[in-house]
Amino acid sequence: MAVRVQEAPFGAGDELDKFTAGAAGSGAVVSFTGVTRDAEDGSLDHMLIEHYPAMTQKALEQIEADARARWPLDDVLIIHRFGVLRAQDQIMMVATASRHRVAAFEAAEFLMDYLKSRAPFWKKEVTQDGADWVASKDEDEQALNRW
Amino acid sequence: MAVRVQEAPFGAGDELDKFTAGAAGSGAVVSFTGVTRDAEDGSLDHMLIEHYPAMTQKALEQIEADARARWPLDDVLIIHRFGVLRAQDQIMMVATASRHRVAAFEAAEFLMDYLKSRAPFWKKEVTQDGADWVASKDEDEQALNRW
Amino acid sequence: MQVVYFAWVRERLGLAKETVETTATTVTELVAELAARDERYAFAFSDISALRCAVDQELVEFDASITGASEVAFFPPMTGG
Amino acid sequence: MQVVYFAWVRERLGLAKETVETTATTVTELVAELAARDERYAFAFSDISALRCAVDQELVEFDASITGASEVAFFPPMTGG
Repeated sequence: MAVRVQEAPFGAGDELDKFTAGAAGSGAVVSFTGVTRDAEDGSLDHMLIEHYPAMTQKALEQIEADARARWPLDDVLIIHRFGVLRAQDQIMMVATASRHRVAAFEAAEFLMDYLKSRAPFWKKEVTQDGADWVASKDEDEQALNRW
Repeated sequence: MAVRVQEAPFGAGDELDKFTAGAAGSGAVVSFTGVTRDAEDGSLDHMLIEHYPAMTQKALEQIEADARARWPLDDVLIIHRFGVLRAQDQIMMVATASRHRVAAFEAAEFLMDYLKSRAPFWKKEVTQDGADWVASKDEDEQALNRW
Repeated sequence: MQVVYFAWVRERLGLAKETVETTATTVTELVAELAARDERYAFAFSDISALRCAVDQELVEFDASITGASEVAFFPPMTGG
Repeated sequence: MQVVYFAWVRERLGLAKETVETTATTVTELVAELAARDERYAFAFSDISALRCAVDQELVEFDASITGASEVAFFPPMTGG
């Protein structure tokens, strides 16, 4: 069990290996890694991620607890960065371990859906032309309805 | 694009990092790692994975092509080992990269479902008490119906 | 009561947090009070459907009570992940 | 025609592959021929629902044609992943 909110980079591969080694007996490990995308026209200077420090850890732990209540998970990992990110930087990752592959997959999707719309992070894209807050997507809000 | 069938171990973390670095612009990377589980009573000596060499690569490439036809994927990785595996050894992994997290997740689940029941691998559990071929599960066959 | 603002709400107000004395008992009442202050506040709170709020770091609807709360937060829909 | 066997089919027959001369035109006809050979074959092919087959490395149903095929494979349901 680990929820980490940090400004520093992390290495998804190393994290996955440590997570898998720690989940002995699980059989199935699913990971999701979110990577900063450049703007369509390649103009992204950086992405700025703001968060609500007093709430973030608590919100992520609640999302993890909700996932554990629904699926038989041996372990869960959530890492989310804030601050300045460049194109190709890894923003966040989740990992789930279970005896059952379907549980590991579903729980990872659930974590991602809730993390997208219920964890207090806001992204701002900064290009040479200016800065814009990334708009939330209706489809992200609707994605919660499947759970 | 890569399908690898091999006896040698692989490192899921390294593979994930290389895959993510190669999928610039994807935004969403999903991985699944399958790990050898011990027997319920801890008696597993080893797992023996047999395959059908003339067919395996072809079958996996077909499964990959089917996934690419259904989802907008920037890249796909499938690694599957054969031969002798011990408890905690990594048997196989798949990874998918897409601009869309739902596509990356669904494609990875699709690959796993087909790999379970349509790729020519057979597992035999060897314990002190003897050796048994792992029986296929009805639920694995039924899992194909959702696609 | 501490009131905190994030993302473009913070930018529109030019303010990350402030202490507010209020007799409001719900978030909606607090919003009405704040929006009535001046043009900046009126603009920031002009479209409630574009806002989300948390009371004591817990996401809530706008009709939620703030009686006894220590901190109320206003921000746009979240875009993590 | 080459006929290849895997997993417990191979073990029951004590044989990984063999060359078969046949006039069978479908997998089902080939199975009938093989099962008629002796007890070992009869046992290995006693429950077709527990078997899968491939013709020239392509999974097929048992009513598939084997005319012109180079290799037919018999094995239990697959358990990869």
